[in-house]
This record gives sequence, C-alpha cells and structure tokens, in this order.
Amino acid sequence: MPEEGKPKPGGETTRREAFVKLGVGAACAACAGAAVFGFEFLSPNVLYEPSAVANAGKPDRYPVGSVTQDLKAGIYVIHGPEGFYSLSAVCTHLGCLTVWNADLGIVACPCHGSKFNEHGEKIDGPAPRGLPWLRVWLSDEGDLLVDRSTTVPAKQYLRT
Amino acid sequence: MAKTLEGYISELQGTRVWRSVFRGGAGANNLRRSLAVQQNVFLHLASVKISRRSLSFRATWFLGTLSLGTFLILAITGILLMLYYHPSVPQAYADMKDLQFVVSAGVFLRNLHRWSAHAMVFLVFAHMFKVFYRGAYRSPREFNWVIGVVLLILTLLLSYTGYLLPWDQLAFWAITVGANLMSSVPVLGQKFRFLMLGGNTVNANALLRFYVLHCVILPLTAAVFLAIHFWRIRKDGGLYTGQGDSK
Amino acid sequence: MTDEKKFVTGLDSDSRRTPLRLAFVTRRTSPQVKVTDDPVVMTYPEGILRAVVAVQSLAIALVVISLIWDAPLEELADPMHTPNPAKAPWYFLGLQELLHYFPPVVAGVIIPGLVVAALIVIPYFNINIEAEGIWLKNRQRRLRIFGAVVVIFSAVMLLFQVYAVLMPTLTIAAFMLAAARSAPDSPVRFRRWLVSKPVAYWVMTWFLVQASVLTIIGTFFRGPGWSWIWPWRS
Amino acid sequence: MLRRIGAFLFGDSARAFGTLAAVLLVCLAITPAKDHFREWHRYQKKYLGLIRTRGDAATLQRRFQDGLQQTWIPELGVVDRCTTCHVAMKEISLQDVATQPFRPHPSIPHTLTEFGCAMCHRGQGAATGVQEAHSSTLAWEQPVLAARYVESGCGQCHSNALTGTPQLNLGRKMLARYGCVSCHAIREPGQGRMQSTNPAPPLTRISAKTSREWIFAWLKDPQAYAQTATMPNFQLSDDDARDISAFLMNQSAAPPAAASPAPAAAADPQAGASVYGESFCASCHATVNAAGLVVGGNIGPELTRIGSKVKPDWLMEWLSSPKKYDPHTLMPRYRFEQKQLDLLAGFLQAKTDSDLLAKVQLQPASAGQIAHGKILVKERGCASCHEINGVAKPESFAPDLTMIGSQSLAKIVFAEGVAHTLPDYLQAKIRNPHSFGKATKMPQYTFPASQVDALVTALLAQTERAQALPASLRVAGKRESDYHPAGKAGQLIADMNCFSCHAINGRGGDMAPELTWEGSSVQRKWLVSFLKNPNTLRPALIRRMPRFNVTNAEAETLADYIMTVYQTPSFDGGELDAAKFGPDEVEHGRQLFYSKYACQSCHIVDSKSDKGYIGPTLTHVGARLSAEWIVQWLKNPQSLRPGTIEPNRNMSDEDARALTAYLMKQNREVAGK
Repeated sequence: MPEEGKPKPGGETTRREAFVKLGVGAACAACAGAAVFGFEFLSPNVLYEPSAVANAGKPDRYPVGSVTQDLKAGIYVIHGPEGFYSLSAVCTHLGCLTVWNADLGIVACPCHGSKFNEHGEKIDGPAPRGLPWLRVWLSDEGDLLVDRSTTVPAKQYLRT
Repeated sequence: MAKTLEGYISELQGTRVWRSVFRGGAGANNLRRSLAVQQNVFLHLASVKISRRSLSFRATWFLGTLSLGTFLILAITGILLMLYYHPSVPQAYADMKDLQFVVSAGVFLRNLHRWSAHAMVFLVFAHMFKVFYRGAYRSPREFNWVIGVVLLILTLLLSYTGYLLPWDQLAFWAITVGANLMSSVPVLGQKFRFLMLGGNTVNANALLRFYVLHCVILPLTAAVFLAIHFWRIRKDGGLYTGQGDSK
Repeated sequence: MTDEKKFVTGLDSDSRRTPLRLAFVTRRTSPQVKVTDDPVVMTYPEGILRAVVAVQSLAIALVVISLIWDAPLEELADPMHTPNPAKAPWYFLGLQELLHYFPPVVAGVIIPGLVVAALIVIPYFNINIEAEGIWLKNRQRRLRIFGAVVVIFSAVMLLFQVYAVLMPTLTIAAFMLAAARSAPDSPVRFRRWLVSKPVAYWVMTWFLVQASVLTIIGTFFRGPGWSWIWPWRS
Repeated sequence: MLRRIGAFLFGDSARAFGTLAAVLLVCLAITPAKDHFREWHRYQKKYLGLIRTRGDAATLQRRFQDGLQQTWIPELGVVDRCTTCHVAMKEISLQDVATQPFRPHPSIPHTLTEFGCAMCHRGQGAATGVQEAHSSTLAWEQPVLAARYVESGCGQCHSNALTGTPQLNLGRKMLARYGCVSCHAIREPGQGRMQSTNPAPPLTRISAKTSREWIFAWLKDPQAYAQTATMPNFQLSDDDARDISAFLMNQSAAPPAAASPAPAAAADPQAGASVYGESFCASCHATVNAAGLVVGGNIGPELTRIGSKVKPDWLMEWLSSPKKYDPHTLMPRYRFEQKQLDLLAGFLQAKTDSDLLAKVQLQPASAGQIAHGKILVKERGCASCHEINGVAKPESFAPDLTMIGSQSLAKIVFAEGVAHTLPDYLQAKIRNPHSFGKATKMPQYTFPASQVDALVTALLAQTERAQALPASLRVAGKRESDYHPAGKAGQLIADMNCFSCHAINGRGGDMAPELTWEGSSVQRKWLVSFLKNPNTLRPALIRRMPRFNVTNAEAETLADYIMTVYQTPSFDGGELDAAKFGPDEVEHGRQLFYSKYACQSCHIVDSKSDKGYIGPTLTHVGARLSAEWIVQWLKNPQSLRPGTIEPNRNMSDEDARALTAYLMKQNREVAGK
C-alpha cells in the first residue's frame, strides 16, 4: 500500500481525512460511551432508604380490632378478628399519606378527600383503587414483618 | 458504506433545520471555515485567521490552551461529583468513601478532579511565567496580563476552597491554617476570617460556604474572566508572536 | 466546490490584496501602519485542531494518572487532633515555609500581597517594558543600587536565618554580577546571553527560583514539627 | 522505523488528532472495565461456582443476591457492606465451608442486620475491597479485630457479665481487682466510674503492722513475698525502695499501746492449724501448700509468709478485732476465745520465710531520705490505691481509659517493635510498660498471656461508640447497692462482715448463698442453731460458713431480723402447715422424688443410698426450710433465686405439694438434737 512508497497525488489528503474521521469517530464513540457511563454513574449502587421489609414488632402489641399506623414505614397494621393484615398508608390517588380516623372508622386522605374502610376498600373520593394489601409474615424471632414492595390479594390474613 | 454515510451526513447538513442551527457550518472552503468560527458562540471570540507563528509549539507551549483544558475537565468532573456529595459534617467524608467504594467510576472521577486541579494550578503558573519571559505582557496586552493575574488568583482560590470539601484531616487542617493566616491581616483580618468561615471555627458553616464558593461563585467568576481573557487576545491583536511590538 | 468559482467573497484579512477603509486620516496627522508579513492560517480547522490535540494529550495524561494513582484521603477531620506535619496544598507550601521564619503578618499577608501587587503592575512600569540588558546603561550607578539592595536584603535574611531565601538570592546575584562583568560582544555565547537580559527578567527569575526552592523544601524536606528531613532517608 | 511510525501517526495535526482521539477513547474505556473487575465481583462469581456443585444449589442460588449489599442502620451510624463478599453469612448449610469469605457466621444472639458487622469486628465496614475493609490504612485506623478479642464487641452494650463472654468478664474483673481503675478512670455509660473490688490496705498505721525491712522487700518485689500479690512491681531501685519505706514508716501514726497480751510463746502447731481450718480462713486466704500450689480463696491476702511480715502484737489485735485497724476490711470479727487467738496467732506467726528479709540491711532513715520518699510516693501514685498520711489521693493520676478502645492511632506513641494496631499497643503496654520509656509510671504486672488477652478485650470494649449508644441498647451491669441493714442486727452483720460472702439486696459477695429472701425460706429455729453452729449444707463444696462464736442473744437478734425483714413479696409464708400433710401425700411425694423427678441424682435424702452431690443435702430439709418456700421453689426456682441451677420442671400444684410433704418429713434427726 502507498504508505511506504511515494504517495499518489491526493493520497496525503485522503489519509489526513481518514485520520480526522478516525478522530471524529473516536469522539463519537467516546460520547456514546459517556452516555452509557453516565447512566451507570447516575444510578446509585447502594441506597440509603429504609428496607422494603418493615418490622412491626411482636404481634401481641396489637389488640384484636386495632388499626395501628406505622408512620415511619407508611403502613397500617391491622389486627382484625380474622387475623393480621397490613395496608399501605399511601393514597392510591397522588401518594399523600393517609390517616386513620378512629372515630369514624375510616382511612382518610387529607389531600383530595379520598376515603377507605379498614379493609382498604375505597368509599369515596378520587382515588382510583383501594389501598393495597401488603405481604405480612412472622420472622424467625416472632416479629411481624411487612413487605411494602409486595402486594397480596385482599382478605389474606395472617393467623398467629 | 462510508460513502453512503457521508451522503447522509451532507444531506443532513443541507436540511433547513440543520442550517437554522449551525448556519454555514464547517466546510472545505475558507468562507465556510470563517463562518464556522464567526458563527459559533464559543469560537467567535477568536479571529478567523491566526498567525502561523503563534501556532507553533515554541510560541506558547500551548499553556493557555492546556489551562483551559483543565478548567473544562474540572467543570465536567466537578458537576458529576456534586451529584454524590452532601456539603454537611460528617456526611461529606462518608460521601468520599462512597465515591471510592460504591459509586461506579466514582473514584476515577475524584482522582481526575483532584489531579486536574493540581495540573491546573501548575499550568496557570507556567502560563504566567511563559508569558512574562516572552514579553507578551507588553502594550497593548497589559490589561490582559492583569486579567491573567486575576485568573491565577481565582485558580488558587478554587483549589483552596475545593481542598476542604472531602472533610478529612488534610482538608480540615489546611483550611484551619489558611483561615488563621487570613486573620493576621491588620484590622480587618478577624472579620474576614469570620465571614469566610461563617463562624469562629472550621465547621459545618465553613464547609457550606466553601462548597458554594467552590461550585458556584468562583467558577462563574472564573468563566467571566476567561471570556474576557480570550476576547482580549483577539482585541489586542491576536497571540503575541514576538514581532511588531518592539519599538 | 462549485461555489468557489462563481463569486469571490468580501471577507479577506489580507490587507494588501483587498485594502479596507480602516480609519480616516485627518490633517496634520500621519497614520502609522505596522506592516507584518506574518503568514496566517485559518483558525478553523488548523488552530482548533492543534488546540484539540493539545487538550487531548493533557486529557490522556490526566486519565492515565487518575487510573494509576488514587487521590489522597486521610481520616475523618478531627478538630481534637492535628496531624504532624499539617501541610497545606503544594502551591502554598512556599508560603508555609516562609511562615516558619517570619511572623504571620509578614509571611502570610505582606509578602503574598506584595507579590500580587507586583504581578499586577508589571506591564505598567517602563522598567519592565524595556528590553535592554540591565548593565548596558548607567552601569556604575546601577551596580551601586544593586549592591545596596542585595546587601540589605541578605542582611535581613541572615538576621532571620532564612537560608532558604538567602542562598537562591545570592546565586541569582552572582549571575547578575557575571552579567555585569560581561561585554555585549563577548566571544562566549552564554555571556552575550547574560548581558542581554533586562532588569525585569532578573527580578522574575529570582522570584521563580525563590518560589520553586521554597515549595520544594516545603514539599519534600519538611517532616514532623516542620523539622528538616532528608526525603531519601525515610 | 520508529520515526516513520511517529510520522505516520503524528505527522500533522489531523493525524495527531485522530491518533490521540483513539488513545483517549481506549484510556477512558479502562475506567468502566476497572469498575467491572472489582474484587467483590470476583468473590460473588466464585461463590456461585462454589454452590453450583452442592445439593441445595437451587435454594442457595435463589437466596443469593448479587451486586453491592449494604446494612444501613442510621441510628447507629452503621454502613456495612461486608455481606457483598461475605455472601453466605446466613447459609447454615454451608457450615463445612472453611474458605473465607464464604463461611457462614456462627450463631449469635443477634441478627446480622441488627448491628452490622464492624461494630464487633471493626475494620472499615463501608469498604468493598479486601485491603480497605480489613487492614489498617491511612484513612481508616481500626483494622479488623483479631478473633481472640471479638468478645469486646459484646462489651460495648453489655456492662453485665454474660455467660458467652468469659474472656471479657475476666478482663473486667481484673481491671477492678488489680488496681487498674484506681489510677485510670474507666467510666461506664450512665453508671459512673468503675470501682476497685480489691481495695488496697491503708498505710496510715503501717508501722504497727510490719517492719521497714519487710516494706522494703515488698516494694522491691511483691510477688517474692506472695505470688498471688495483686500489687504490681514498680521496679524501684534499692535507694528508692529504701526512701519510700522510710517515708511510710515515718508518716505512720504511732502504734496504739499494745492492749492485748503477748501471744503464747510456744504455740501448738497442730492445734493452731485446726483453728485455722475450723475458722475456714482458707475460704478467703490462700497459702502455698507442700506441693507448691496456691490453695485457698483470693479475698484476703496470701498468708504463706505472714510470719515474716506482721508484728505479733498487731496480729493479735487484728485477729480479735480487724476493724480497729482497718474500718473497711472485709475480714469478719470472729469473737475468738483467748486460747483460740493464741493458737491461731502462733500458727500464723510460724509461717515465715527466712530468705525474705535476709539480705535487707537498712540504716536508720535520714530526713532527706524521708523527704525523697514522699516525693517518690507522690510520683508513683501510691496514694491512688493506699491511704497514706500527708499524701492526698491524686485526681486523674493516669490517663482516662473510658474510650481507650477507639483511641486514634495517631494519638498513640508506639514503642519500638510494636505493631501499629491498638490491640498490639495495649498488649505491649500491659506486658512491658517500660518498653515505652523509663519515665513511664505504669508498674510491671506479671500476668499470663490469657489474662493479658482478657484485659485487652475488656479495654477494647471501652469505645466511643459504647458511650454514645442509645440508652435502649445498653444492658447495665450489676452495681453494688449501698444497702446497710439497720439496728442491732445491722451492727452484727457489719461486725461479722456477712457481705463479704453473702449478697443481700444487691450488695455483697457471691461466695455464699444470697440471703435477700432468707426469711421466707428458712425456719427460725434452724436459723438460730445454724448461726451458733454452722454446718455444711452442700457436700461438694469446701467453703463453709465459719463459726463466729456468736452468743445466744446475738443469734436470736439476727434470726429475728432475718425472719422479719428478708421476706419475699412473691408469696405469703406460713400458710402451709407441715403437720397437715397426710401420709398418702408423703408417700406420693416419695415416689415423685425417686421416680418421676429423679431428685436423688442431685440431692441426698437417704445418706446411705443417695449419691447426689450437686445440690444441698436434704436429710434435714424439713427442719430447715418452710413448707411454702419448698412449694414455690419447686414450681419455679428461678423466680425465687435467679440464676440457680435447680431446673424448672413446670411442676403441677399437686406434685409440688406432695414433694413438699415428703421433704418436710426429713427433719427427725435435727428435731431430736
């Protein structure tokens, strides 16, 4: 090839252009790589967030017929006559934290007036669905654990 | 394949949208090339043509260009590092550890930022001496020299304020010593120090102040002075080439 | 490609080929046009490309350094415990070395303040603008002033026992004296070079050497308690 | 060639641009690659390879979580990522795996996510590399703790003695016993300063007790006098020991006129030994026996060479009334008869060692020597432990050790040849304080390696973190209460130093049974006779209650007090009348005793056939204990005496009643006495 010998007329410029293209190509590749890298970099590898599994303590803390709100975990722990279950306390409408109104026996959302009963079913308001039921089980130490990231069909009770 | 790719590119460059964005764009003739400089917001501070002599390595050793290069690297890495940094005590230090241990390429970015900062200080000093020994500070470039001195001081301040941010022993005591130096200024020294640290000791307030200085105030100031610096190069007749200035 | 043949652009910075009206010359004045026959090139791509190449080289160097060496990180800041030695960043170590000798007001405020002031006023003083060798004019008078300055300065440094400043100063002074004893037409090239240097050159060189020596001492030759150590011994 | 390649690649700016762009791209690409090949990736891959071949591979694989793992406990400031590499912490099925980091954690009373890892093991929990996590680096000073000190982790929350941490418990006991806490302050969160459990004797009247020669010999080497001496060796020069002894004799108040008669000139060694034995002196005091073994308790000083130490007058006075010399002594007043006193004093006085003082030749002290001695006493901190006339107890004589366990290495001056870790520093400091310079004030102890380890463990538990722990996590240790029984009985209890052995209401020793609820437990008649003439209850034990020669009146007073005051609130005594048990019940109880509950494996009822030596003998239990107590005891022993080894058999009321009926019958012989 002409690298060694005398270059053809115009060979120098074509090779020069080839190098510029190589450079621009490498720059494009670097940009593409930077985009991938940026995605990697921007997605944190560890999170400083409470774990999805909340520990609600020993079951005997909750008398039968009680609705207890765990503000930190954003859940209700309810000990109904059929057993334990847990509802998400986050309104299905726009994510406000609901409160339990013991006098009326309903869960009410302060933002847009959605109301739910103690089984999470929607009674009133703009919420599209009722409050989801969360998975509840007993740990080896006998503590009630609630997985906030896993919903279960309604009316699944934990009997202790 | 390459042909067709090029065809696509030139077709793309011919579209109205492209031309509305890039106007003339780059091209093979001198008009297009001139327009490329004139019509680019970043390049328009430079003249369309420059003396061949000023491009030689001997003329500048590219020290000014390299200083700008480090500034750009520092800006990019710095912005990325800010995403994983909380300017609070002692979380700042934990963030350094997280950068090192869990953030993808976090330690690389931190290294790059740190070493570039050192390189920038060195390059800016070298730039200054090079300019001096070539006599490039002489009329009509006196004011650009002064701007250069301001940029040197800004560089040192940027480096100094950045020093505190990791909140390790090195940072803490370097800043403590520096702050006490400041307080030895007659009359106003104590007040200066109080304002700089936002209190009497190097603690959370000082960290936050240094953070704001390092990430907002000083870089913006430096960017403004950089723009003036480059603009003055052109206004003062281009890079000094050692000719035509002597009496 | 075909555009070029059809018309000529109005943009050309070669003033001899296409003169432009730059200024009106009124009566009793004479325009002075400096003619430079410096060859010029297009900024784009020639200038830009070179700048990019320079920055690329720098980036490669920094990336490689960053891949190999980790930035220092010491323990969590502890206000109850000062590490020994507590060193400032390297570019302040010259100052810190001075602080070792002089009171804070002198080393931390006056000297840096003077340096910054001196740097700013450099282009505005004729002494800095003149490009003639220092000894070519008023040799005797200048020698007397030079001698007085060096002796007084050295005496002050001796008083404070600042050998780190004294030694470089005397070295530069020796070179200046050598320059003073050289003729502009000396057969030795080095002497011709020495004698051609103006006063600003000498002052700046003294500053550069001084700053470098102090920084190197502060970086490598200072150990716990800011005591003198030999870096190769530890 | 090289030049040609150079020209080809960098010949003009376009070529250089292209080439450098490619190089830069490659360099930048190394960064994510470097990230990808981090150590923890490798270990996780290795783990997956390890479990692939195992039987429960599917389960293990399902439970394995890849990527960085983190235990985050904001309240404790814990960010531990150890489980990123130590992936099998909870996989009990991998117990046979010996290679780290895949070994499962031994079972502990806490879950792994409760405290994280670094709280006990130290090291840098946040690190994800082997080197940074385990070893000491500039940025992290506490490397992973050697396994032999790991009990120190428990000690951060638990100030009490745990059954699982013998080494830590021993270390803490030693800190209190060997005078460490007299010079060094060690504060426990919420409890104040740790107190010495072995107060040194006052020296204010030392001249009455012993000779200057003995003091000199003792100062030079305490262990030469008694190998169990708790006083460390201060490595004094002859001159210093001479001057200190001069000062100590000089500061001592004049001995009170000898009130007691001179001891018997020639004592009968046989009879003296039997008084020594009958009084159970060995429960507290040790001696070296013929075989060279130290035998006896460690509450009082060793008596092997006591004759070379004490003056006869002093000994007589001491034996008849110890509190006269030292009001804080633990020694009880025995109320010996004069004959016993003579015998015992003679016996003890005969325990001499001629070598001990043979070489000690002291000239009368000059004023200069005495003054120098006082300076030395101040310098050496003698008054930190001993009461000395004219020298006040120094405040913070030695460094505070409350947070020594998290001491920053930067603040430590290491001696030559000591590895730069905290445990190594503590080891060196305890083993050989003088390696840190001749000026160090710390004396030389002679502990075996295991005891040094225990001390280091106890000190390592004294961390900054332990001080800052939320109160809910702290388990306080048992602190001695300052219970003082009142009245005449109180005086008797103080006089006989009952608290040296028995604990009542949270105060006192653990050598003998706790007496807090003794009144509910025993019958008054038995108690009176026991106080007057104690007999042993437990055949397997050597230590027994000494005879204090109490008078009838004193015994009655004490018994009345115990019966009325030391009553348990958990049941009302005296409801059950032993006489109302029918013979059927007794017989039923007997069967339960021998068959259902097999009590005879630990207890003796029939001294001919039963072989149980672990529990108290029950031959006379019917005369000793109240029926109600036995019932309650059988039903739930731990509720009456926490920590007793008597098993809780969940007995029904009927069984407990029947057994009680049987046991209450075991009283005939005593009743007849």
